[in-house]
Amino acid sequence: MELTNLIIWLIPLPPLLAFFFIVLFTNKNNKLSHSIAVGGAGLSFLGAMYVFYQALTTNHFAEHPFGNAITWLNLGDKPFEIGVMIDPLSAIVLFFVAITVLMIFIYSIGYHNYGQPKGDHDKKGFPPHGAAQDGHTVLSIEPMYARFFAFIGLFAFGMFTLVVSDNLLTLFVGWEIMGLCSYLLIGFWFGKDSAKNAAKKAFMTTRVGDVFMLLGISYLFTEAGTLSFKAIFTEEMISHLAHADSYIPGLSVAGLAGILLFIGTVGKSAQFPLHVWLPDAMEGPTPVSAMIHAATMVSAGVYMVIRMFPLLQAGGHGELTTAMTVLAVIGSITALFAATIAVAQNDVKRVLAYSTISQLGFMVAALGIGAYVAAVFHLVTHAFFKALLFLGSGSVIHGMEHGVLHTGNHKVDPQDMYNMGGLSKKMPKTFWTFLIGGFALSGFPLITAGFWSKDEILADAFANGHMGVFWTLAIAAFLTAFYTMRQITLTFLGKARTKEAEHAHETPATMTTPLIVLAIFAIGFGWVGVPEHFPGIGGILPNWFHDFIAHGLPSFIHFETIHFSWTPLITSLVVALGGLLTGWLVYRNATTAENDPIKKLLGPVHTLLKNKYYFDELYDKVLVKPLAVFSEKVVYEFMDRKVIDGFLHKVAELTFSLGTIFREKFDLPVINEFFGDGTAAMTQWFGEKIRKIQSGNIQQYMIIAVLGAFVALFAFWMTLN
Amino acid sequence: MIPLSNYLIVAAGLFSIGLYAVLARKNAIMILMGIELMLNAVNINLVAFWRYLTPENVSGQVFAAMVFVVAAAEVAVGIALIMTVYRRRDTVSADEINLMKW
Amino acid sequence: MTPLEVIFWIASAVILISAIMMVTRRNLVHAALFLIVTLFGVAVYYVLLEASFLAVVQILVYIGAIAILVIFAVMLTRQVTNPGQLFNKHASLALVMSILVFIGLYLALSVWPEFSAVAPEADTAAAISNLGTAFFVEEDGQPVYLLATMTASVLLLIPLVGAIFVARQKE
Amino acid sequence: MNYDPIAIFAEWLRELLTSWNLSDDFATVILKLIGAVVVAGLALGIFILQTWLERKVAGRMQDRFGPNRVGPFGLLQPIADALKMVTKEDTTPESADKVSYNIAPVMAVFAVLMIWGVVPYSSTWVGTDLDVGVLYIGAVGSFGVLAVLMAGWSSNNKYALLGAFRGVAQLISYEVPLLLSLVIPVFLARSMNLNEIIGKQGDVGWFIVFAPLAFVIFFISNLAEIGRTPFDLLEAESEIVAGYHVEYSGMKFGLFQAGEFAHSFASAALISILFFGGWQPAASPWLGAVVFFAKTTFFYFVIMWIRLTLPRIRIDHMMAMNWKFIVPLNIILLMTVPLLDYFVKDLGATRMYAHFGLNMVLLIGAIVVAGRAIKKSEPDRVRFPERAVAVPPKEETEEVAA
Repeated sequence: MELTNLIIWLIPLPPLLAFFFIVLFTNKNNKLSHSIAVGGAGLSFLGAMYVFYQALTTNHFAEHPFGNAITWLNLGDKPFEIGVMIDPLSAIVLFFVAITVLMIFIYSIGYHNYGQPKGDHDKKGFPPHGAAQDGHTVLSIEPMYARFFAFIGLFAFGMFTLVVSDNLLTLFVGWEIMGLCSYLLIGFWFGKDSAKNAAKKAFMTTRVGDVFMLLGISYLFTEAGTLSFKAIFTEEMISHLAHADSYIPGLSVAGLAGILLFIGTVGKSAQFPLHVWLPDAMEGPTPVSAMIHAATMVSAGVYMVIRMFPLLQAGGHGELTTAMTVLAVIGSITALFAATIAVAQNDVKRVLAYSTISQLGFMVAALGIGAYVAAVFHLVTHAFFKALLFLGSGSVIHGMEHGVLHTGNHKVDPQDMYNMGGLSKKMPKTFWTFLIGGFALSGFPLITAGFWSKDEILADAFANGHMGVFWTLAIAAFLTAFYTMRQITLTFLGKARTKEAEHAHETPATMTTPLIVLAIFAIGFGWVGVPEHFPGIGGILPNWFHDFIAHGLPSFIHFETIHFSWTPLITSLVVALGGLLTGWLVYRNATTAENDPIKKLLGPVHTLLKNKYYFDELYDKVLVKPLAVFSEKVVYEFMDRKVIDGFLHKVAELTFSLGTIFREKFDLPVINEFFGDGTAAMTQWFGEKIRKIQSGNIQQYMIIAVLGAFVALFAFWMTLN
Repeated sequence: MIPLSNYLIVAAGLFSIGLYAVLARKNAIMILMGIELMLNAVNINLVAFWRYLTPENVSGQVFAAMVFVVAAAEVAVGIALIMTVYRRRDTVSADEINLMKW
Repeated sequence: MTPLEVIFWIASAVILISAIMMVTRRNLVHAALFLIVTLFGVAVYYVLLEASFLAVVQILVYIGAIAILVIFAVMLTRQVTNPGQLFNKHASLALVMSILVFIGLYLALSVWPEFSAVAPEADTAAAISNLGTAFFVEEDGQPVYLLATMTASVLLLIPLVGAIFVARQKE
Repeated sequence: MNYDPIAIFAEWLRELLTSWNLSDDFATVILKLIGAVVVAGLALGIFILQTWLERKVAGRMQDRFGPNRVGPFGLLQPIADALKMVTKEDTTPESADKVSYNIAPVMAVFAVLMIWGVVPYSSTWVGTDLDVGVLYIGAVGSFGVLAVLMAGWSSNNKYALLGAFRGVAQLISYEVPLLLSLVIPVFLARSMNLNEIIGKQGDVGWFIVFAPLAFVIFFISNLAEIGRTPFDLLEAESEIVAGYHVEYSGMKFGLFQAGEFAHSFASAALISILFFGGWQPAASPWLGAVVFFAKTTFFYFVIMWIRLTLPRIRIDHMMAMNWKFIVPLNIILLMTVPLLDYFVKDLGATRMYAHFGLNMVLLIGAIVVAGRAIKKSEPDRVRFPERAVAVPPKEETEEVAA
């Protein structure tokens, strides 16, 4: 027990030490740098596995989780403690984080072309351009090789800190470290304007969520007087929080704090409407995409909200609370909405980015309807197969870059799926692993992990009667299968559509080995959570996952066992297989982006159904022309820019329309001069006056600050009297 | 015997004088010195509270020692900054150091 | 009046008068010297409060290090120590503000029941060794201020490096 | 045996004062004041003797007689000097900063007298028995720095200011090893009280055996703190006229001198207290004081001896020696000594040998490392180009001879 606790404390440290070592000492030596980074990740991995093994073999583990705490600050008579805790939830998260992180570290060695010569024209801040060798152009090593490993080391430190921490404050610390690292890594190739902007966008967008999250933490601390999970998730505390009224009428303290914390998740896990940063984050190197989108950062958001589940359900007594309703609605919207966009993407990584958003929406929606175990299950399986898919897509891009260098035609985008095709023969290992990952994502029945977790969510939604959520998610699942198959077909099947694709090459072993390892988990991990009542094979394997995770919740939260029902099972079979089949049928003969065979396939469908003209037009304009235009112009600009950024404009328009009504009822001059010109003049007048405060003179600022302090002091005195 | 109030009032006075130096003097070094006065006023309070309210518990002295640490660090960095500004801009007047406005 | 009270009143007068003198001096070296007098007065306070360790550290840190540093800085920037104006344009507002803060502090404190408490008898000789142990040694299995002490030492180290880095002249 | 005349006298005086209806507190204050005057008088009396001793010893070491005209053995020479000082014109430069200029010499003496206030002359004779005596000694040293700075700045003389800057740099730099080396005896005695440190040395043995290296560091940095040769850069006559007190004359100059002499003697006293057992092994107050002053005078003699034999160190060498050699060595010492003590603290005599051995190992290691470093930096030494000296042209003469 003592040893286990010590190891838990030590798990986050090796990557941090690796970061410092690389930054301070070994940054000139590439081999030493990646050895240290991988070694650090490996040590963390061993520690995590040891802890996980202990968690599995300890009796009554759920009632007595590992961990201890030290006093950090004595705030009056209230010692503020920081510490570590491993309960079933964090144990399982630690398990998959450690594996994926280690795999990604190893993969990065190959991805950044270790062992290749230095590029001829490579500059720091740009992707490597290749080097001339023996008359050929070959891949060249990343110019900031060591720096990359330092960054991902720090990133891993942030994630491990977040997972092992036993309170919200250190969790938030790890959370913010990851925020910083994602900024650094998305903008890793800072010479590219797009990468630079993407990094800024990611940082700013997540910051919006983080501010609300910090508010939530502060509010929770004010009301509960502690941030430790153990102390908050006691029955008395939860019921106290659930019954105390918050500032917002109709919402308990637990509800408000939960929603504020959830907004943090919305930012971190890219939920609607703060999802905008995630697709852009694809500007970073592919291991970073895997890191951010699968193993760590986005998972962290969902992990946090799952961790806060007792708070979210507080006061519901089995019914949905306000906070949970918010979760369910946001999650379902995100799942469907992102899936529709993903159908319309050509960039191999962007499809995966949208699919990530969509899958995270599944988890959030699952939690929103109270399907706690299903959410955790999907979080874990998703981490495995999405890391696999990202690394696989990186491998594909890498192979394509090889082809690009061979032909020397740099205009060909190695990430565009329409430039690929037929890669299954060139890159067999990548193909098979990618296929496994894709099937897992689609929920291919019985053998893949994704099927079991997604099925459990659907079953839960159906069994508890949340039909809106159920159907939304079912449609989203169908679309998921469809675009996944579309991606696989376009990338690997058929014939090579460009010369570059013909010259693509299988990637080195450092890249394919992680793929194979992750592929094993993408299949095998589903079998730990087979429902007991599943027809045929249910009960052969114990539903170990459910027992393990469900007991991790405080004992006062009860679960009802779900009775088996055929409808969700058939639904998920139909959507998965139907989606895959449709995708393959539609895209098996695709040639170029302009000349998409989808037209021919949709032709008969169009004639059979009424009102299809409109859809054909839409597909013609939006799918066959660069599909990205659709998502960018309509969804980005209409949904995001107009609806979200343009929210103020809407308010102004609303005011304007109200004003028009009033104008008819009241005198024109009154409205014009008093409300129109008058407020404008007032605003301008205020602006001019207030502008003088911004003098740049520190002492003037201080005087204002003191004035504020004095007012506070006066108020304090007044309350005392 | 000296009541606690005497110490507190003197400390409050010292704090206000320091505050005035911080708010009103032009010279940046004077501002630093004003901050020192304010920190000292706080320290008097900490030690007085320790002696009068909880003499059996050393927390007050520990906190005062921490304030010393902060004061030393603050002056070292502050003076380094002032020297740098002086070298660059040839002034240590606080109201001429206002480039952050733009 | 007991001798302690006499010393207290003298020390208070010295502290307040020299603080006022410090703020109003045109010559910055004089201001710094008055600062030293004030700080010395505060050290006398610590002696009166039976915190002899802090009194000595006050002299060591403030007079031995901080004041010397300030005087050095004043001397190195002395071409501009004597600008035309002593106070900036907000001086009167600042004065009002300072007085208000003083009154506010006084009012806020005066309603506090312990305001005119009298010092209890205490074994302050033991406080020094207690202080020494409190910084490092565990109590009930918990290091009470160990983390804070370590943080403080790091806090001292970082400005040391930072100040040297900031103030170093590029060659 | 422990006949203590001073305690008896103080008791008598206290009874006398209380019989005049003075409160006990006031009696204490008056007694303390009297004690302060006595300690200050003692320090200044010693200063007068010191000037005589210094000149006498200097004379002997330089193969001459020293003062021998005024009084027997020239013993009245200090009195004559003092008279001369007092009757000299007391000048104040017109552009000087009057207040600071006049306070500075007082401050210089004040800083030293503060040290004398806590020195235990014998087991019961001590100005103030402070719990934090060692720290206090370090703290009041900073007043000396302040005096130098004030004197140099207020004279409004560029040599004075330069001297003051150099001096302050030196004083502040060497305050670091001074305080760090003080930590070793404090650690060994588990107390900052000077009398307890002496008492502890009576129990386990003098700390010179436990910590010879700390002694060496303390001695060197004390030399620098006093500002005596080979560290007299504060007043290097050949470089900066006379240093920070160039403008001072008459008794104000005399005060600086007094401060320096009294500081030298105080340093010798501290050395004997911290490393040579102070008044140990004499338990009786009288005898203790005699033993203490004998030891102190001996170390004062050593300080004079060094002053009269060694040349002045160049300023950059002085700084380099401090920061690159003494301070690192001291820090290593601070890290290793407690570690060693953790294992040997209950071992009696073995503890002493272990400490001594560790110190010797460190000393030899340090000397080896420093020697290598010096050898490496050989090219940095100032080398004078070979000058054309009038040497007879050898080859030609040989040719002619041939």
